[in-house]
Amino acid sequence: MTETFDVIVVGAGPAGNAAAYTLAQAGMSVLQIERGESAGAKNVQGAILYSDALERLIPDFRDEAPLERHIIEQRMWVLDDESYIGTHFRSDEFNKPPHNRYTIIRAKFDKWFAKKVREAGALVINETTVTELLRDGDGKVIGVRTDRAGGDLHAAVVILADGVNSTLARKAGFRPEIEPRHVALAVKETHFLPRETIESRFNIQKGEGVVIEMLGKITQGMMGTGFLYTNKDSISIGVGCMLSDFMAQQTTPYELLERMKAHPSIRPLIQGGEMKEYAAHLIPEGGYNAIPQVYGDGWLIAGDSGMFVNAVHREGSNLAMTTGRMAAELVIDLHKAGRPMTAANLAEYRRRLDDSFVMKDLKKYKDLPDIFHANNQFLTTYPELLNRSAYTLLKVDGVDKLSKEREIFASFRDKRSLFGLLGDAFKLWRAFR
Amino acid sequence: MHSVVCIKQVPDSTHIRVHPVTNTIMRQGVPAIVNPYDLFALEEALRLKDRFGGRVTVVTMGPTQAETALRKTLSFGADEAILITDKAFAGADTLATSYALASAIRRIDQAFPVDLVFTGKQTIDGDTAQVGPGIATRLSMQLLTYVSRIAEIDPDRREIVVERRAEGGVQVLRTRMPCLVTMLEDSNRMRFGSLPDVLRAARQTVQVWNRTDAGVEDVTKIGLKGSPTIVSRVFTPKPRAQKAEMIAVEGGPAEQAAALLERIAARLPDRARDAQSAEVSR
Amino acid sequence: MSAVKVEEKLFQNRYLVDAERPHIRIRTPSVCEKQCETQPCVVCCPAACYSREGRKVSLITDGCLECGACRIVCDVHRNLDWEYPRGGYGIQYKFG
Amino acid sequence: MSDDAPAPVRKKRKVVLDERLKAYRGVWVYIEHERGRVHPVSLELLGEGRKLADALGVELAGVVLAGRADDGATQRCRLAFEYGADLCYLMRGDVLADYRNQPYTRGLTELVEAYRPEILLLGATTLGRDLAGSVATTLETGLTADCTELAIDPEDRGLLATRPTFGGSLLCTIVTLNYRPQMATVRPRVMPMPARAPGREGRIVEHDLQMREADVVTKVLDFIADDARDKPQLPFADIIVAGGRGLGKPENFQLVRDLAAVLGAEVGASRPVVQAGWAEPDRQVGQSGKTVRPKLYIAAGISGAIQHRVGMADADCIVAINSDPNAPIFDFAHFGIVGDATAILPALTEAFRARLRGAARAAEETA
Repeated sequence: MTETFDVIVVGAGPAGNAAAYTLAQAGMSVLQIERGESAGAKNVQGAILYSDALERLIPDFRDEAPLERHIIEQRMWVLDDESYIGTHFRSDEFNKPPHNRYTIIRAKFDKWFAKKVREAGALVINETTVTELLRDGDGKVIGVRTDRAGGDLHAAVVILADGVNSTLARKAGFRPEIEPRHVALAVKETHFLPRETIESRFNIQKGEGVVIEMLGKITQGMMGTGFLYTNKDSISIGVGCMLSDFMAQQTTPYELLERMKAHPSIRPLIQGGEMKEYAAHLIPEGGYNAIPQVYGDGWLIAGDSGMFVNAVHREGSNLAMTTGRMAAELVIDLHKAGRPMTAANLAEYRRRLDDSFVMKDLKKYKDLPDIFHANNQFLTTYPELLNRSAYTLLKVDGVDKLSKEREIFASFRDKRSLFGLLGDAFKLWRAFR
Repeated sequence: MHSVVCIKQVPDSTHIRVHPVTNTIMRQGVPAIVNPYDLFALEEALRLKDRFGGRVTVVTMGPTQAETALRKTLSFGADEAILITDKAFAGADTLATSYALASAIRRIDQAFPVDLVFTGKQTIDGDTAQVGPGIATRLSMQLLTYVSRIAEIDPDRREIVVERRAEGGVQVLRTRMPCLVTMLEDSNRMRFGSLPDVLRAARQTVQVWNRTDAGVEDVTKIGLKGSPTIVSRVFTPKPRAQKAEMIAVEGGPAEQAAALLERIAARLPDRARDAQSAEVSR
Repeated sequence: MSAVKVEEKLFQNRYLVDAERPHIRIRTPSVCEKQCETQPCVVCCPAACYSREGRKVSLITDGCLECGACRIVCDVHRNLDWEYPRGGYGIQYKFG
Repeated sequence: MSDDAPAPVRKKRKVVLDERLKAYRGVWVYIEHERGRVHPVSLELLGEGRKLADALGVELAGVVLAGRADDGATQRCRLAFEYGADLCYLMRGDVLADYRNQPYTRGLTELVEAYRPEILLLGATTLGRDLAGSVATTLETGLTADCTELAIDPEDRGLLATRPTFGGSLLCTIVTLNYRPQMATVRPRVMPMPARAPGREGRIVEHDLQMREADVVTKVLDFIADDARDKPQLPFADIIVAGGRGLGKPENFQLVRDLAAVLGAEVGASRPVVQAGWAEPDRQVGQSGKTVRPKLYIAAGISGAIQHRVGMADADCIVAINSDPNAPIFDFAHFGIVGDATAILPALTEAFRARLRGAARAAEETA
């Protein structure tokens, strides 16, 4: 048996769902293939949902999507072993609808999104792993083969939204194996607590949420960050570091998470919670320079599979939705124009991406991953210094403030040369500019 | 060969946890699945279809969400799926459930005569193992519970030979079809459905029957009204907190073994009990 | 190896194990044992699927979280056959 | 779906019985026998039934169904008396020689309709559940399966049947409304074995089942006793000896098999051992293997990781042998030995062998 569709979308994450939804809305015959028991069963994210990308697809998503809490407070913590120093930004502005950011639980959210895709008219099958791309004699992708017996599936174009491991493009030779320095490995736990406990612990009302992003010694010198997000009646807590850094040391990811959870500033926040899931996932953080070929004869890549993640702003799912939508829009345009899905025609995808915020943002921070990589003092020495400084400054011990400032400055200078400090500041400034 | 397989969508009870501190039940994220025991029943029915042709109809009574479970059975290769759902069924115990399912099976039988009705040996949420026997009784079918193997089947003579798990051994039984079989776990392994079946499952409509469609004649026999039993109290068990009694005696392994054996013998005076009941058999 | 019981963490997860069909295999065990000095899979795997006895690396995929880290860190010897599990099997995240 | 409510709990309402149902009196225990041998659960039920009958101030009856040529039937009645029954209903019939659902359902239903007990208890065995489900449906009365606790509500004389649900994570108490008899099946080995009162007497009420073999559709072709099969029957085993990675090497797994052979036990294994090929996959106990509930579970060199624990924690008696004193298995085992399993297993095998030999000799002498 061979069935033919206009488009096959591989994967039911944000990229695949956005693509399949857009295509089905336009009336194209779409088959979406997901390997999990249901959409979301294989997907892991913090997770923060940025409204804009979804809003463009489903303007009234707020009325029905399973959202946990809208975020009213963002904390940035820099931690050493005993303490943290950081900023908290909280504003009632964030309480005014429509809200801009939400915490979500991906298994629930993706299931809802997939339902929307089905309702839009796509044929969605779960529990089916696509094992390879089918290609004709000229190398053009003409469909997919799955792990289920009884036939192949053909389509004019295949959208690969198969996630960070990008298995299909790799196997087809469209891209090389991912480098350890281009992905972060994140582990995460979901801790359940009564809703009221979360709200009193984080000083929030019903529906309001807090996000904590963490840097510093929690990653033990590896380049990475920790996070803690409040959901309705649970807390997501996790830590991620570059895989290349994990390789170069001896701490396992779960030990790292365990130590982070034991930090005196973090432990009280999750105390009494019941851990109900432990997850791990790779995050493509190679940035602009790591983006592979994203189109070819009969195929397009969207989402994590194309390494579309802005690590600096911690944006992934909205880039996934945006690239998924843009891939679909191009396919719709070509289809309407009666033009074939050749590499030459699909090249327009890359051009449109380049003109969009997706590539512009990624390009802006293109050197940042390497800077952090070559300078791990950002993650070890500085956090310690910052915290020490705050401690010195705040401690009431009869030392005058001017002397304290001098002591703080001296300690910075001792740890890294003055020249090094200036250099670091310059590098960071350039990268964020 | 037309088999009807009764299934139930259940919460995956292996993921229900009791909070160690508050001792309350935690149900967040507990997935709804096809009762695992029912899959052995479904696979057996599919095998009969592979051998003799015919069809497999899956039926469940439950809320509208149970459609997911039914769709899954289609992806394994079931031909048709029927969801019996009606507010009037709410609060049903096993007796009322068997009445509703038996009524629906009669309806199914009118369209395509039924040769075999299959159920799992029990569900993992209720664990009662009563609905199967109940359906068989209501349909006046022969009942074959805890079947580990269908040894022979003769569609022409309408006979079936099965191995049935009994206490201390296996009964080999022969009976006439139509009959009701409850399948024992591990009696087979569910297949990996084919691509055409998976595609069909995604497209096919699950039939939804209300109580009239299901042929329920006597509304006093369904739902709460038709249920002789009610749950009067739900509570969590006391967690067992004791640790092992450590056997630490002077000497080597022989002494330790001897001390251990005494403890076991004191705790399990079963030898004596077995001897008593064995005595009767002589 | 560590005080953290990753097994207790994995126990909270939902898996549908495809019995006797591991989706990752070590191609040539002797390469891990004799040629791979760092054996990064043992440290990096977030589910402790890889364990070391002496210099031998053994792999049990039941607890696999399907992240792909092991395949990527095996960048010198490329000694893994890494596939996703069959459809519907493996980790099924309840929250994700 | 995932967040549906737990089983609806209704406020206990007072059960008002019809006049007709008030005539139902007495507690019955079905005396289960398979091939002549009384199942211990029936004796346990007599102990429990006695308490219920005393609380109600009624008689406790045993129910024995037997073939006409079954000489052991009256002996079974006598055993029931010695375990607390005041009387026994002994039903004989041509079609009752072997257990079959149809004639047994007919027989038990007839007895209930003739003598009207208020409570009918059966063991939650494969036979008991098969029979109870059919009888309850025929009588259209309430049946609570798999109970772990029984009591009488002093207010309305109703049976309070408590049973685990959701895989044991919850318990619920179930009552039967305006229906009689109140039926329940009870798990084996949950209730204590009552003391036997040798020579205790009772009366036997004989009853005849008028059913011919030609009326019975299902025929028993054979019975294959478990002893005659070599397939592992872990879920049904009374004793399991299981080995884990702590045994060190595959050859040492033989020590587990040796002890199992002496005890007539099944051999179990932990996941790592099965993965390593020391034991067959169908011997694996735990999350991705079998769930077992034996009387005695001997775990040698098994750390007791949670995956294993969920498969065997319900065993009546768990014995752990492990060299690591901090092994989690000691947290939930009943008896533990810190030591080398490869040394202790052979010693234990020897000790059991000697003891069983002694017991056999003693039995011969009395015979």
